[in-house]
Amino acid sequence: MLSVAVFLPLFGALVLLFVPEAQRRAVRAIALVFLSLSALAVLLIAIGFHAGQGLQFVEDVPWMPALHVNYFLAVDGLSLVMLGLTALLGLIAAIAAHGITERTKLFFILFLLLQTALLGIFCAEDLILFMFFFDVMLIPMYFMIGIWGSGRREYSAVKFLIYTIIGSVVMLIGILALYFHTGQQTFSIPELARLVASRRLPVVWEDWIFLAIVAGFLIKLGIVPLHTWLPDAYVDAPIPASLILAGVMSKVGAYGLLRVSQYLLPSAAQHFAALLAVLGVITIVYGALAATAQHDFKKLVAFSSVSHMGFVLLGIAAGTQLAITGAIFEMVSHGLVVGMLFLLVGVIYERTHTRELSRFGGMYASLGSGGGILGFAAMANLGLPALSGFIGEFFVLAGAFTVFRTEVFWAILGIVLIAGYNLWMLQKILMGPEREEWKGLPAINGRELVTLVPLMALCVLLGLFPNSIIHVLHLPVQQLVAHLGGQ
Amino acid sequence: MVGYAWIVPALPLAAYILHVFVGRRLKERAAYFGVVAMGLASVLGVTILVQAAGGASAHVSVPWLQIGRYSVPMGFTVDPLSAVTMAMVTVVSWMIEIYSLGYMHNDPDFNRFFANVNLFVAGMLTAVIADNFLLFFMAWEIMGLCSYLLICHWYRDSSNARAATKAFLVTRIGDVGLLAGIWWIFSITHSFQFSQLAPALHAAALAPAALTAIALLVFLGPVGKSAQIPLQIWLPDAMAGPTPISALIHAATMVAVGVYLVARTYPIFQLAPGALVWIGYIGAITAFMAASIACVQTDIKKVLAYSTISQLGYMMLGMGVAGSMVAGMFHLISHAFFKGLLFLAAGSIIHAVETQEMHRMGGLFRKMKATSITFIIGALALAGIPPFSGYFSKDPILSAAAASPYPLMFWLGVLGAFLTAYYMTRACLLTFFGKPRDQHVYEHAHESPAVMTVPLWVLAVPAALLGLFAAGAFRSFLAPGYVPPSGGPAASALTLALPLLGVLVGALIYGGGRTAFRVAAIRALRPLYVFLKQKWYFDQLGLALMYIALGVAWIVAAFDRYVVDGIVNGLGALAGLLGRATRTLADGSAQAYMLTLLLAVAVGLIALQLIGG
Amino acid sequence: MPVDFGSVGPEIVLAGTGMLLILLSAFVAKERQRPLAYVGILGILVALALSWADSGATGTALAGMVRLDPISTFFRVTFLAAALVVALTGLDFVQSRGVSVGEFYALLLLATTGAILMALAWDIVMLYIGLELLSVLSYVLAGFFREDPKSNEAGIKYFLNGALASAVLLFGLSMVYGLTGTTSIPGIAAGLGRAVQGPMAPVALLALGFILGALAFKVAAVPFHLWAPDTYEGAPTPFAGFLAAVSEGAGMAAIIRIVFTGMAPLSSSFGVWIAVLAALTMTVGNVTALWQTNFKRLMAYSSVAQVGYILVGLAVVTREGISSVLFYLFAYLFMTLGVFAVIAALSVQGQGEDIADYAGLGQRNPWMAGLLTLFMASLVGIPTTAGFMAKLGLISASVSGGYTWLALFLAVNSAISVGYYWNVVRNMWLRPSPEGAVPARRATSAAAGLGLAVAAVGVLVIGLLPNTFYVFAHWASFIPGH
Amino acid sequence: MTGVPLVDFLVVAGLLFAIGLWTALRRTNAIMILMGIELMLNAVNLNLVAFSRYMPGDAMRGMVFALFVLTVAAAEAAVGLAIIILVVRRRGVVDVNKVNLLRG
Repeated sequence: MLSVAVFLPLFGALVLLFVPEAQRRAVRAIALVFLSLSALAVLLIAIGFHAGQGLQFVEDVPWMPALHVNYFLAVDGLSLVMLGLTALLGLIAAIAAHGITERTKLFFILFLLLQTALLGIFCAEDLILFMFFFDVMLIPMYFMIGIWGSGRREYSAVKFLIYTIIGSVVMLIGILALYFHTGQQTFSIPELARLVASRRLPVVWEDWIFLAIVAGFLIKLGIVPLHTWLPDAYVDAPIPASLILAGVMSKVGAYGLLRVSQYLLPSAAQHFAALLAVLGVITIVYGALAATAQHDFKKLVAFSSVSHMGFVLLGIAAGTQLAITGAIFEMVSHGLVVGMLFLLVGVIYERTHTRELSRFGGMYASLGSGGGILGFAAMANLGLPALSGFIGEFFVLAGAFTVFRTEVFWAILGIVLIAGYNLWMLQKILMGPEREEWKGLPAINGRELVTLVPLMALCVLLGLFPNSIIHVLHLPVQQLVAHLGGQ
Repeated sequence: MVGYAWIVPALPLAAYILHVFVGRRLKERAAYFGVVAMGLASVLGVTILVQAAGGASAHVSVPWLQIGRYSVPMGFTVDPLSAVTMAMVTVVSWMIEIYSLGYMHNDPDFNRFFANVNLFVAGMLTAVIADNFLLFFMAWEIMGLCSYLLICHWYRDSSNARAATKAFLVTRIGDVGLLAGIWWIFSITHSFQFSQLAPALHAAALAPAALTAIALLVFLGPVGKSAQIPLQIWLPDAMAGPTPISALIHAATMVAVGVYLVARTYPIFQLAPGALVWIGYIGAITAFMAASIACVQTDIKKVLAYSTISQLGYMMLGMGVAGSMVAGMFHLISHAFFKGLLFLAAGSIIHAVETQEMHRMGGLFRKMKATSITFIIGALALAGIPPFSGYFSKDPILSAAAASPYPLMFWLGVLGAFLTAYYMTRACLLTFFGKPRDQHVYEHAHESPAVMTVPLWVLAVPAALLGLFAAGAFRSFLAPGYVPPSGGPAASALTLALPLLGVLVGALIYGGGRTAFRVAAIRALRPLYVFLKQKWYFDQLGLALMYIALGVAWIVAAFDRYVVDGIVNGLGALAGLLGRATRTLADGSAQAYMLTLLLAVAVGLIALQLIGG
Repeated sequence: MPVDFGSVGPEIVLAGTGMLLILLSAFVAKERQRPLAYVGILGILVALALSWADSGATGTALAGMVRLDPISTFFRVTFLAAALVVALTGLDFVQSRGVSVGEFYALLLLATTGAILMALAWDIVMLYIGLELLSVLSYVLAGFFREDPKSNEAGIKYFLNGALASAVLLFGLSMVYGLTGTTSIPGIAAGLGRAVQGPMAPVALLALGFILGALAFKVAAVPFHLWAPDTYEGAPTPFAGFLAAVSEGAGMAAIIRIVFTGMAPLSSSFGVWIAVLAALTMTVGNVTALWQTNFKRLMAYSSVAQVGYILVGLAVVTREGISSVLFYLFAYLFMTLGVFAVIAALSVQGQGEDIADYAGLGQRNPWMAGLLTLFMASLVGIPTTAGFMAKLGLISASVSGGYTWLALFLAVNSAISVGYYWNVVRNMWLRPSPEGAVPARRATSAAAGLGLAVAAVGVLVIGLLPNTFYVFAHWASFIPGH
Repeated sequence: MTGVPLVDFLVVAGLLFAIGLWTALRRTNAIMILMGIELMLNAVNLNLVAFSRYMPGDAMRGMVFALFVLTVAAAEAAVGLAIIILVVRRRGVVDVNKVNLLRG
């Protein structure tokens, strides 16, 4: 079942190879069908999932027996949540890819490939398989930014590629060092986790291995000072790609931290917890400040994204049940919110062909309900209670408070700044006298609403009933916390 | 009925949802549903109050969230504090909604207005009955959101937009303090339940400094929301919103919810007496400062806004010095009625004359009898003239301050009371009496329709009579057995006399067209006048802080662009430069290649001999 | 001593076919020599089949001059496979240039024989003969397009440098002979084992330096690499592929034979030097490649960089290291030959060899561009391709062998390499076609199509299902003396 | 013959190698470079033969090796000369450093 969910998009990509380029509608329809099928498979997995059990839907077959590498897919609560997010955002991004009118076939082939890689990452339980998916996703994303992007797209695309490759190779070194130093001849994450208790690694080694692995994840997560690829890539990518980048791909870094580095190297994780927490806080404040100073709508969203990932890192570093649960919740929530924001960037850009905040103004009326949705998104982004973002940030900081009090107080500064730039953005775009040049813009249309409304609805639902996903997170987080030796 | 208290916030919430989904189709008719819902809510709210007064109480809690070993239930509680506040909120909101039907009639965004108002009321009521910090905070932020949305209701005006942003941001500063307080408490008590916090904190035997810090962090929320110094700067700007909003959110309910929070968490503050002193001082200073600024305002809504800040200061002062939340709470309730009334009456005037400048009004008494009379009732209550309600609610606060070991608080308080009476007299005289200063405005003026005046009358009743009839009952209901500290007869005399003196001074200066005297007085007191006109320069301070933040943001953005990015690009360029150097090795000459080869062999041989052996 | 020719059957077939081709091409007009190429391909296939059938054999042959063991079998198969791909994909190209196909294929086969003999050699005389066979024919092949000044230049430069390197190698070999009194590789190992104990140890190191330097020239390690870019750029494209896949492999084989086996007693000395060489080679190769505009020259620097990676495995001096080197060489052959095959195929269609000429290829010829992208991804080391698995093996070996710093070097270099590999990819997909670009012609000849398919399938199969190949490489990595 | 110690041969061979090297690196004429390299090969041969003469045991190996070197060197020289002649014919120069179309 898992393999079906993961590889359906790839299969779709293969089918697309044989569809003529000119049949743009057919191409899009086929892509959507396969993405929906894959999402359906994820839904079925979610239905069949038992929150009280560990890894489920296990598929574990030898892949490279000579290297002790297995094709090992399974889901636990954390995986399930991320799979759901990926499937949903994939579908939405594909709908939002309506504006891709050139080389459509190539775009959807790459998109489907990317979706397979992302789904694969979130259920790979073998480290090499994980790395495999982790790197595969680079290539389609490179092309999506490079071919359909805007601005300095070539620069951004290659920067993204180089940054991530260096991170992933360093991570690979770390993973291999871990493998050799455990001496157990397995890359299976649950197996390695079981070995953690016996603490076989020399401390110095564990620290180095930890740093190597974490470096790759921090790059992916866009943590200051390893973030510079991120604003460029987010801004120059086409909207569907930005959505996937910010909504799903950046979460891969956090997922990796939870699944690999913190889980398998708990004592090093404790050594470096303070460092990670400080980096998290720096990211929060730095990202928020940088976002405040942006004049480009999309860049603002990009830096906002950086800032939010700081919360995730802080939560993960804190290592308490509350904080980690909050961090995971924040990952999901940020996926939804940043999705909305990038979609709205697209909605506005499509109408005005500019992203300069100073050129907007008074657009509340002209966007139809789009203005309200933008307001909603901004409020969700600033962490308004009753929306999902609040729950994540609240529990991250509540959980981190016992461990990193000073850091939490700094993070609070970030919260104020986050409110600042979001409000400022709303003020610039929606309010003030209506500009002559934007009068009579077409209101938000049905297709755009189809992409936005599910995200809004989920944002509200998760904000009001967070337990709906938190209850499946209980077990994996508890295991992780137990490994870390915390509360 | 008390067990069904959740229905009270649910009613306006339902109205909100109706507005959002079918508001556009129903046009202005949608608002009637909201008014009816609020009417029902009022009936229910008052019923619950009556039942609670009869001894009923309720606490309902359902599981909501489970994270590890922490469970976070959601629930509501009906106790005297919430029952009283809920009844007040429902009634005031209902009146204001009715009034708004008239006031906002024909506004192009009528539906949005009502939607937001209903959401706000739902939030406010939720906050009032919330039994835990988390739900309370959610509701509290929803209120903040609605406040924001309603301040920029007329969003096309940039200054409204700025005011809204400012309001949200400044209160946000307080909110994060509150959040930190909540987290701190949670880290000790593992609970958000109001009822469990103080005992658990007590049991944890924290250092007094820590307790004070916790209490002050929690208090930071009310400082923002209830516009206490130094975060008061947002409230006057918030008058950019429609006047019913000023009445509802920025006078009667939301701004008071900060005080309500202090009342709700009073047991925590009682553990931290140090914090209570802070609260008392902040309240007293706020009360005095805002009153002084109100004296020089010419915009009728601004006068009321500053008076709101000032009165909120009194409530906080009461919280700080009275040893019980009952004094502050009573002032909250009575203030809600008379300030709501004042704003609505002011709205009625603005509706009629289409200006907020008192200098362009005058003599309106003749044209708008109902409005004028109700406004004056409110003004008298605000000024603290017996037997109006304000006197009965303010007096216990001031006498408690007099009884406290901090005389400065008392003096600030009574001086503020004097100023209050003065500026309200000034406002009444400028608006309703004397010769019309702007003939055009005067001729245009007319009494508002009944849909607006009836709520005025309804609110005027409690504004006038609540103190006289309910003060004692209120105290015994909220805090049975509590004996208010008495400041002695001298203090009582001062509290009574200074407001009267204020009226007198006001009448002397503004009665009977003594313009020349006024101008002379202003000239004589020029520095003071400017100081007050500039609102004690708090706005400039805030602006300066904002510019500093923006400057830092700009620096960070530039740093990111040129330094961080520069380093990365520089590393890339470095690889490129290295490549440029190494490529010159391959200069095309075969012999040079051979030479390189042999040199490399030679170097290798020497190295092997030296190190490798 | 009976001379056993049976175990060198593949080489005999190969050399025989080569000589037959020379003979035949004297009688067949240049324009009609295409069938001769098929004869050559057949010869390679027969040799491949023979060596496959013979792959279990172990033992010496030709009077102890060659030894069949897993590792030499591995190289034999690898070189034959590479020669096969070169032969398939080079046919159109060679024919289109109006030269004698028969001669070209004859030389190719004989050079391959030389390369295989280097791998099989169990005596330094045989090693030398194999090396010279490969080298001398390579000089001819490099200058094969007599009318092309670039080809001439490639030939003369390769020749002069190569001859010098041969002399250096021989000098080192003569010292080894002087120290040990024997030319047989196991005899040398034994003799050196005694010599390093005595006063002659510095001489042994001197010999090591000469031999390592000369072989470093063969594999084009920095700073012995300068011939490579000029030769690759000037030489006929299929032969450039041959250089990258076979000639370098032969150099590696020779290093394993003479240095790792014959000079095993000095193994404490050479590991770290090979490591330095590896770091230098990959870095210089990569950063210099950043500036290249000619695709073949770029590939030359790319192969320099790849050699740097491969040397990482050698530096570890463990069986895992050797195993990862073998795996890498095997994987590398498909990716690099794939690239050269695409260059050749497009060149036949009239496209230039500058990277700028590849702009817009993604739209002109998506299949070719897709294949080239696949090979480039493999060279960078991105999963689903052979390159990832190969790098995984190298990193794994270096980490387990205590050379983590070298692995980190490899990491940084992988990132640098994106700069130029992806420059080509960017040109193909992100840039519009230049004015007057050659219009798309999808059809290629069956031979070239087959060759490309072999390369692409090789890259993907090794990338996705590498287990068999790991097992193969591991089996082959057993070397006597370790 | 037996009166000459091995080291003398080696010194002569080393000198030959050095002279050849010097020639190969200093002369720009391609033919001269080729001759320099041939000198180096001769040095090797001298080495091999001398070792072979003075070595105990399997003495013939060095001789045989030297023979192989001679043969192969001849073949190499032939190919080299052919390439050089080709270049001289097409470019009209015999100075190797002027053959530098390819660089960078």
